Amino acid sequence: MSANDRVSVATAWLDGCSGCHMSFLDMDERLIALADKIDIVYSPLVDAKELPEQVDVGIIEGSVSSEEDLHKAQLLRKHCRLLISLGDCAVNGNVPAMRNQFKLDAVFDRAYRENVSFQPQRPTQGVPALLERVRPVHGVVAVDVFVPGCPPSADAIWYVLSELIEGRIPDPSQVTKFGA
Amino acid sequence: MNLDELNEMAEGVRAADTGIAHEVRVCMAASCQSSGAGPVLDGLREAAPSTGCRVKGVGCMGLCSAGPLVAVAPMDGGEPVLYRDVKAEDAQAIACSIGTAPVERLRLPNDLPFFSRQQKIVLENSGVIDPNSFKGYIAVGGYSAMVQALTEMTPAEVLAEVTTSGLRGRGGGGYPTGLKWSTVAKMPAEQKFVICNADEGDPGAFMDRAILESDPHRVIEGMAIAAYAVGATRGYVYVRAEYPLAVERLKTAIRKAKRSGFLGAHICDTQFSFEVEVRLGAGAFVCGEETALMASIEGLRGQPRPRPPYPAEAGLWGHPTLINNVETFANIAPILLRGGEWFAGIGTERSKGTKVFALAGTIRNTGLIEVPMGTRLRDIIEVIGGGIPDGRAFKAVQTGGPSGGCLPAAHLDIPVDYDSLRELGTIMGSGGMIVMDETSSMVDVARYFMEFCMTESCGKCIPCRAGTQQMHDILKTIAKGRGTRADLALLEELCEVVQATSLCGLGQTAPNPVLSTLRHFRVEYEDKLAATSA
Amino acid sequence: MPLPAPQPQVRVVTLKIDGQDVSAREDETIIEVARENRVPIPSLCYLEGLSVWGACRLCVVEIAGTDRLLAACSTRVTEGMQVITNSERLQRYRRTIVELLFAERNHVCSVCVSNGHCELQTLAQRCGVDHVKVPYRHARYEVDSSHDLFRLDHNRCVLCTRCVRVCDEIEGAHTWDVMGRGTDCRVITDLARPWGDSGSCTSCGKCVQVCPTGALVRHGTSVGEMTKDLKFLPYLSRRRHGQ
Amino acid sequence: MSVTRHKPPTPSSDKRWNLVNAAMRRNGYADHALIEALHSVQEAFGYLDETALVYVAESLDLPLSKVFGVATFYHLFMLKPKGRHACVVCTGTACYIKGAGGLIEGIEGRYGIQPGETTEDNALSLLSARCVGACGLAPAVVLDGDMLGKQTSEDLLARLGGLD
Repeated sequence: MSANDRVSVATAWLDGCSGCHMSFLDMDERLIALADKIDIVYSPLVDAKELPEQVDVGIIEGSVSSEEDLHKAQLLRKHCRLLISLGDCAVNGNVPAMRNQFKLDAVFDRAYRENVSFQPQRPTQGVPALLERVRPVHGVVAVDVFVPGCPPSADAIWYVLSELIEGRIPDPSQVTKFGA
Repeated sequence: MNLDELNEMAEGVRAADTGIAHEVRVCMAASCQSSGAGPVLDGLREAAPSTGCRVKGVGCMGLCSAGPLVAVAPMDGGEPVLYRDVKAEDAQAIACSIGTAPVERLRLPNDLPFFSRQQKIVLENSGVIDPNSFKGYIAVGGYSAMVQALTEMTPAEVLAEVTTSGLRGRGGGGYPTGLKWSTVAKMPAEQKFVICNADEGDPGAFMDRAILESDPHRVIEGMAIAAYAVGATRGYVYVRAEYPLAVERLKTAIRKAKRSGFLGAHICDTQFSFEVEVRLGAGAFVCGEETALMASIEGLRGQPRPRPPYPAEAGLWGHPTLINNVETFANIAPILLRGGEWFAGIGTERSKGTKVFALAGTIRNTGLIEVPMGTRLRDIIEVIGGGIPDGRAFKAVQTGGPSGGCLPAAHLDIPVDYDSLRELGTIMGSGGMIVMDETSSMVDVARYFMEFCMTESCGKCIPCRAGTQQMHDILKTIAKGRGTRADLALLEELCEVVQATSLCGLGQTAPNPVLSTLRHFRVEYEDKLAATSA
Repeated sequence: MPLPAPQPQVRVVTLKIDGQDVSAREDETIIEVARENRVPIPSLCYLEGLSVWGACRLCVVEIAGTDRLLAACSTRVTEGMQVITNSERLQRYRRTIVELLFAERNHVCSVCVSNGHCELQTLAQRCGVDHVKVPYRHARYEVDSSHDLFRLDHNRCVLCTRCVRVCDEIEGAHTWDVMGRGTDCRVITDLARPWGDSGSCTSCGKCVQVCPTGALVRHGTSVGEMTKDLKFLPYLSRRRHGQ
Repeated sequence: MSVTRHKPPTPSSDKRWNLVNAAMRRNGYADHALIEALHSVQEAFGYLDETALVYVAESLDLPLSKVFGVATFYHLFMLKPKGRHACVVCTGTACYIKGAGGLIEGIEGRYGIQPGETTEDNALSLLSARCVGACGLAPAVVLDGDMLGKQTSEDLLARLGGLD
């Protein structure tokens, strides 16, 4: 792949702890090498806030828990040729999905009333509405590559990106697993 | 006791009946009982002439939808007069008609195709003899096959006769009975068991129940002959607890047979001993699977275990065990009496004899029928069953219960035998036949059976336990019109995995209702999907 | 001339596993022979030293001459048998079975004390399960912390019944069993009362050691800290069965 | 070495235990007679409570968990007492095709109970059965032991409403 033919990458952070993005940063000096090969065109890690019309690779961290998550997942799917679920929240719902065992109302009550001593109230304004059930990304849009792990190690992410840069579809099951 | 002595005994029973010109038979099987046959029997007993006539309760006459059924039969062998929908207040009229003109308003024509198109072997005594009467069974030649086997045949000769008959297991699998018997016979073991599988669980099937309620000695006789042939000394009948009447009649029959020396130690003064016990199920469909059934007799959770080893090799408590179903055992006595060749002359090349079916659903005549193997499906449904009521159109017939499938009108002309049904994606099963008209949704039928399998899954193996639940969820979603193409694809994939990897027959066949409706009625699934995307 | 040695009771047979010629005693099962010959066959309920259960269906293999798939744990080898352990079809089926397990209960690996030491987790990775296609059910299951030493988390139970078998066959207590049917199945102690109240439990901890997941664990362990040791099992099994 | 096995004392002077004891004795207190023993308890008492399960387990020398596992595997065994009236709706195929689902929904709607549940006032238990074998009378209901054929939701609810 030539230098002027760099891979454009968009990343999004849905319902997750941002640990997967941190793990991305944990690639340390390899980030420098990577910077020669990819352009991050949209991400919580960079300033650009507009998703370009056509992106090569979309990477999603986090599960789909709110209307906004759903919108972002659909947006990335629409504009990215290849979509990656990065980390357990995106791949299997992980900790955010543990609330699915309860009714949404009960979850709200627990978080905003029962455990709150000062002005207990449910937030309604300025925050995206929660979905009744948390779903993994592939529960709402088609996903091409799954990178499980909580978080996937920097090595695993490096492997996945390196393979993509080389034009190959990676098989991350050799380098990461659920919970890893 | 030898055959001559038994014949003498039967002759004696019949001789006691001289002077009785007519017999009034009231069906006292479960279905007629629930439509009020009990008071009818009482009424007739009261109203009937005190001489020359006998009123008795009998087993299933077949046409359940017209019950309570009553037959007035001349004892000289003439045609009986059949009455339908009899009420207690009709007793007087029927009683007065005996020997004179029949009561036309209640009469069922004798040439009704429902009756004339049947051929009865298994059910030949059904609706004729009093199931609670040991003598009644003896009078129609009962136990002569057993006595003949014990006194005049070697076990090998019995096996040969059963093998020649070409009889295949009537419980659903269609495994050759002779082969099964000889496998058990060949096992070198001190202790062997014979089990009668009467855990009839297919929803919509009641053949075994009717046989046990109508002619229980016939089943016991078949078991005893089997025990003699394979070298077993103990037997169990595993019956559903949901069939209290069948259990009661079976227990009565066992007690009476034992008291008369036809069961127990040294049967009919021969070296052969055979004890039979009844064991009750407790509401678990999976116990129809033979290894689960054995676990249940052993007092365990009815969970199947991997086969091999097959029960013939290591069955009940590890001993070689022969398991056959009620109808299979009920075929044995006639095979021995009339010969394997005779039996093999009935039916088709690979499916011999007759088959009992329970006709139900949206069909005019519901009830129990027995037809030769190879009878056209159309004849069963349109001629014997009388077609669909209320001017609606036939849509499908479901055979084989939760392990079977649905056939559309296009296949009504197939002969009903093991192989033809299998080729079309369904199975003979134990004999339940549910007819559906145009108002039935095939997706919903598939969902119904999947729900059945899900609740009846024993939970031991993962594909069946979790797979049936997932498939049921998907079917529910599709039935509600919320399914996607991806859901349908996942459903088909799960069908394949559950079918291929499940531990026992329940799981392996659980996808069949889905697969067969997908095969013959795919458009109904597609339509449901289309509704969502629109 | 010495007399020929008496014919041994058990014969030796030869067979092919994935094209490899192997020999075996005829009373061995396919999975035993495969593992002796370093052919890995995935399994979950099978555990050397316990009776065969045959329920997880992960060890199903193809055998030439039969359409049916057979469980390697419960099928004895025969002369000339040709076994395929890892066809594309088998791999696909195994992935689906593992997915069904993950979807059935709440196996949240990231917050499990057995993370990194879990057979289900490893199995998912080996079978190439990088995500679960079937919808997660997210049903609620109890956690029983009533025992002084151990904890039972039904969320992570795969119903392999290793605990039931080790307790019955090795410890001899039969504290554990399975209640209910189908998806309602649940491992129980005694009359399904809290484990800590059990009158039959000897607190030996064998159930915890054989549990393949984080369903049975020691108290006081944090994420990833629970390791299990199965070394005792073959030894005790031989003692128990007088070998 | 042998450890003596003691037969446990009968839980109470209730005569119904005689039936249970008889069932177990008939089978020589063999462990494989567990299901027979549980049937006898249910027949005598209507359901299986903890006392009965423990008594049967001790009498047959079986582990408690095994007895509980068997009692909960088979759907006919009830671990809770039934209501004063029991309405069993047949959900066999023939009954299903002819509207058994509607009968259940009707009862659910009126009484707020699902199959397997009993109303809070203990008046009515709703049960479902897999084919009671009265396919000719579909949809069929067994109310307090009496078979009712060709039911409609209205008929059934009216009849249930008339119960005490």
